Amino acid sequence: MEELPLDFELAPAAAEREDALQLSLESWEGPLDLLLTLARGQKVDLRQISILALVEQYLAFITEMRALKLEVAADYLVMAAWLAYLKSALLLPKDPTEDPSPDELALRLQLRLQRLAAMREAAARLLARDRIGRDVFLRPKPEGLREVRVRRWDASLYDLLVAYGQVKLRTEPVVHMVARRPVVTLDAALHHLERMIGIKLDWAELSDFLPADYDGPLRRSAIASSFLAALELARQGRVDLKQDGAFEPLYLKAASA
Amino acid sequence: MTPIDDRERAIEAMLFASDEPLDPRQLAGRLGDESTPGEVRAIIQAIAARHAGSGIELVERGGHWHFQTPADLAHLLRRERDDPRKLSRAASEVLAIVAYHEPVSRAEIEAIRGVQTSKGTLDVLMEAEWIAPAGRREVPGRPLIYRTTDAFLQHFGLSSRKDLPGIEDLRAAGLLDPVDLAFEEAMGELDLVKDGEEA
Amino acid sequence: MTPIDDRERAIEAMLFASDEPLDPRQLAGRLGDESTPGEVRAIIQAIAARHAGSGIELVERGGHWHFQTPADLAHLLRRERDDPRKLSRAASEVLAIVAYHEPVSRAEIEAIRGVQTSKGTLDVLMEAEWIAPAGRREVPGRPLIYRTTDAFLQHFGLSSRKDLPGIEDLRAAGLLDPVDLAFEEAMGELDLVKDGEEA
Repeated sequence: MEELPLDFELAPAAAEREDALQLSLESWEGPLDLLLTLARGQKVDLRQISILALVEQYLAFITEMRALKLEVAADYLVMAAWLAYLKSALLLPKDPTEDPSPDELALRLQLRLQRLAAMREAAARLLARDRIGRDVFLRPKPEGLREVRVRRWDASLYDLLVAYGQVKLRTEPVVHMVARRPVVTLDAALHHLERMIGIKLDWAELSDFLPADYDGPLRRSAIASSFLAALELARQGRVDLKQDGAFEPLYLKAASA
Repeated sequence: MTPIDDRERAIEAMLFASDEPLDPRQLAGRLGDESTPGEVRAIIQAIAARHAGSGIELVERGGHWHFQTPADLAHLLRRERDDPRKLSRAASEVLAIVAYHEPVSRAEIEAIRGVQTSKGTLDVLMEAEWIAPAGRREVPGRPLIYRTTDAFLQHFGLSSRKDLPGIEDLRAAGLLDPVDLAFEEAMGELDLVKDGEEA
Repeated sequence: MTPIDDRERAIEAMLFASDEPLDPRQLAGRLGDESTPGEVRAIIQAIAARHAGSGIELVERGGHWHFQTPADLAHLLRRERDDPRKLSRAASEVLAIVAYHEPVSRAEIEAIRGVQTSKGTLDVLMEAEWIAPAGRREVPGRPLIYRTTDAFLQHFGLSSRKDLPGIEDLRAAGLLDPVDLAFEEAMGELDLVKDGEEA
C-alpha cells in the first residue's frame, strides 16, 4: 500500500483534530469527498450518520477556511450553500407540501456518500491485490510466439516460356525477311509468249496466252510480264497489237509480214 | 514420475514462451493438430495442477493463461529498480468505478465521485491498458462508455470480473445501483412501513 | 506429490523471474539465509530434474542457470505462414535465361536480356530455391555462375532440363511472334502463307 496516497485510516482521525482542518482543500477530491471524510469522523455506519451534524461540520469547516483567507473553490461553496438550505429545512417545522422534503434530500446525500465510500473501499482492495510487477512476476524476456511469413514465389511454366520468348524477341538482331513473292519474270514471259504466238493464228487476248492455273498474285505478275513481253515483240516487229479503246482488252497475233 | 504427454509438453512450452497470456483456442490453433479448445483446456488444468505449490504457477486471467511467480515470494523477487505504476487517488477511484459498474460513462463516474474527472485520469488508465472505450451509450449525447480490459484482470490477478473483491456483497447491498434507483427503493420501503403502521 | 520445500520454490521463482541466467552464488545471496552455493546447486539440480521431460527446462550455461523451452519444440514457437507472391516479369525472364543457358553468369544474363539485372532479382530466385550458384567461370574476374535446381524442375513439372521446349517449339507455339504479327495473322491475312506453299 506504500505506493498509494490513499489512506483511509488517517483522514477521519485527522478530521477529529481541530488543527487538521487547517489542511488545504487540495487534500480532497471535491466536496463529496470532504463530506465523506467528515462523516467518517462520526465513527458510525454511514446508514446511521446524523446528516444535520455532518452539515454543521461541513459549514464550520468552510467558514474556518474563509476566516483564514484560504481560497475556497466554487464547488465547495455551492455545496455549502445547498447544505445551509438543507440544514434550515431540517430544523424548521415540517412542511408536508414541500417537494422534495428535506428528509428526502438528506436520504439522497446519504446514499451518495454510501456509494462513494463503497467505491473508495473497492479501490483500496483492488490496489491491495497481488499485482504484476509488485507481488507476482512474469518472465522478463519470454521468447515470444512468433508468426513468420514465408514468401512462396509462384510462377507457371507458361510464364517462364512467355518471358523467354519476349527476351528472344527483344534481343534477336532485327532481320527484315522480304518474303519471296511468286513472280513471272520478263524473260520467262517473253519465252512463253514467243512459243504461244506460233500456235495461235488469229487475234487473241493477251490473257489467253497465260497458263490457266496462274491465279492470285502470280497471275497479276504474269499479266504484267506478258504485257511487257508483247510490247517488246511488237517493237521487234514479230507481233501485231490492237486495242478497241482505252482499258479495253489487248489483242495480239503473229506479225502478218 | 509418469512421462509427460507430447501435447502437454507443447502447450506448456507455448504458455511459457508467450509474451502474452493465451487462451485454449489460440493454443489449439498453434498446435496445428485436431485438438479442440476443450481438450486444450483440460491439459492446461493438468499443467496448472502439476505446478501447484512450486515456484512457478499457471494462472487464468479472463480466460487467458500465463505463468507467474507466487505472491508469497514477492519479497525475494522485488527489487529496488522495480517501480510499479503509481496511481493517484482519483485514478484508483475511477478504475474501481469502471471495474465495478462497467460499462460506464464519464458522467456516471462523475455522479458517483461528485467531482469532475480530469481528462488525464482516464488517459492514465487507458495508457496502462486497464480500461478501454466500449462503444457509446444510446442516450441523448451518445456518451462514450468504458470497460476494463483483459490486461486489467491480468495485472490485478483476477480470473474474471466475478473475482473483483466484494462485488457480490456490493451488488446485494444495492451499492452498485444508481442513487435514483436506490432512493426510490428506500422511499418505497418507507411507504410500506408507513402504510403498515397506519393499517 | 511431495510438497516442494520453501528454498526450492524460492530458487525456482528467482530463476523464472530473472532477466539473466543466475549462478548458485547469486541465488544464495538473494535467498538471504544461510544457504551455501553448494546447497543451492543441489537444489537447482532437483528443480532441473523435476522439469525434465516437460515443456520447460532448466539449463546451465557457463555455470549460470536459466529456464528455456526445449529445442525440439521450437517449431511451435515460430509458426510459419505462407505469403504467396507472383514472380515478377524480370525475375521470370532471368529464370528462363538461366534455365535455357545454364550455367550462366550475371553478365551473360544481362547480355541475353539486353538490360541490367538487379542483384535482388537473382536473390528472389535463390530464395525461391529455383536457381543456385554453380561455381565460377574460369575467365578474368571469375564471375559466379548459376544453374537451376531440382526444386525448379519440380515446381515447373519438368523431369529434366531437356523437357524445356526448344526455340523451334516456342516459335511454333507463337511464343516468339511479335505481338503485331500475331495480330495480323489473327485478322486472316493468310495469302502469303498459302501462296508460299503453292509456289
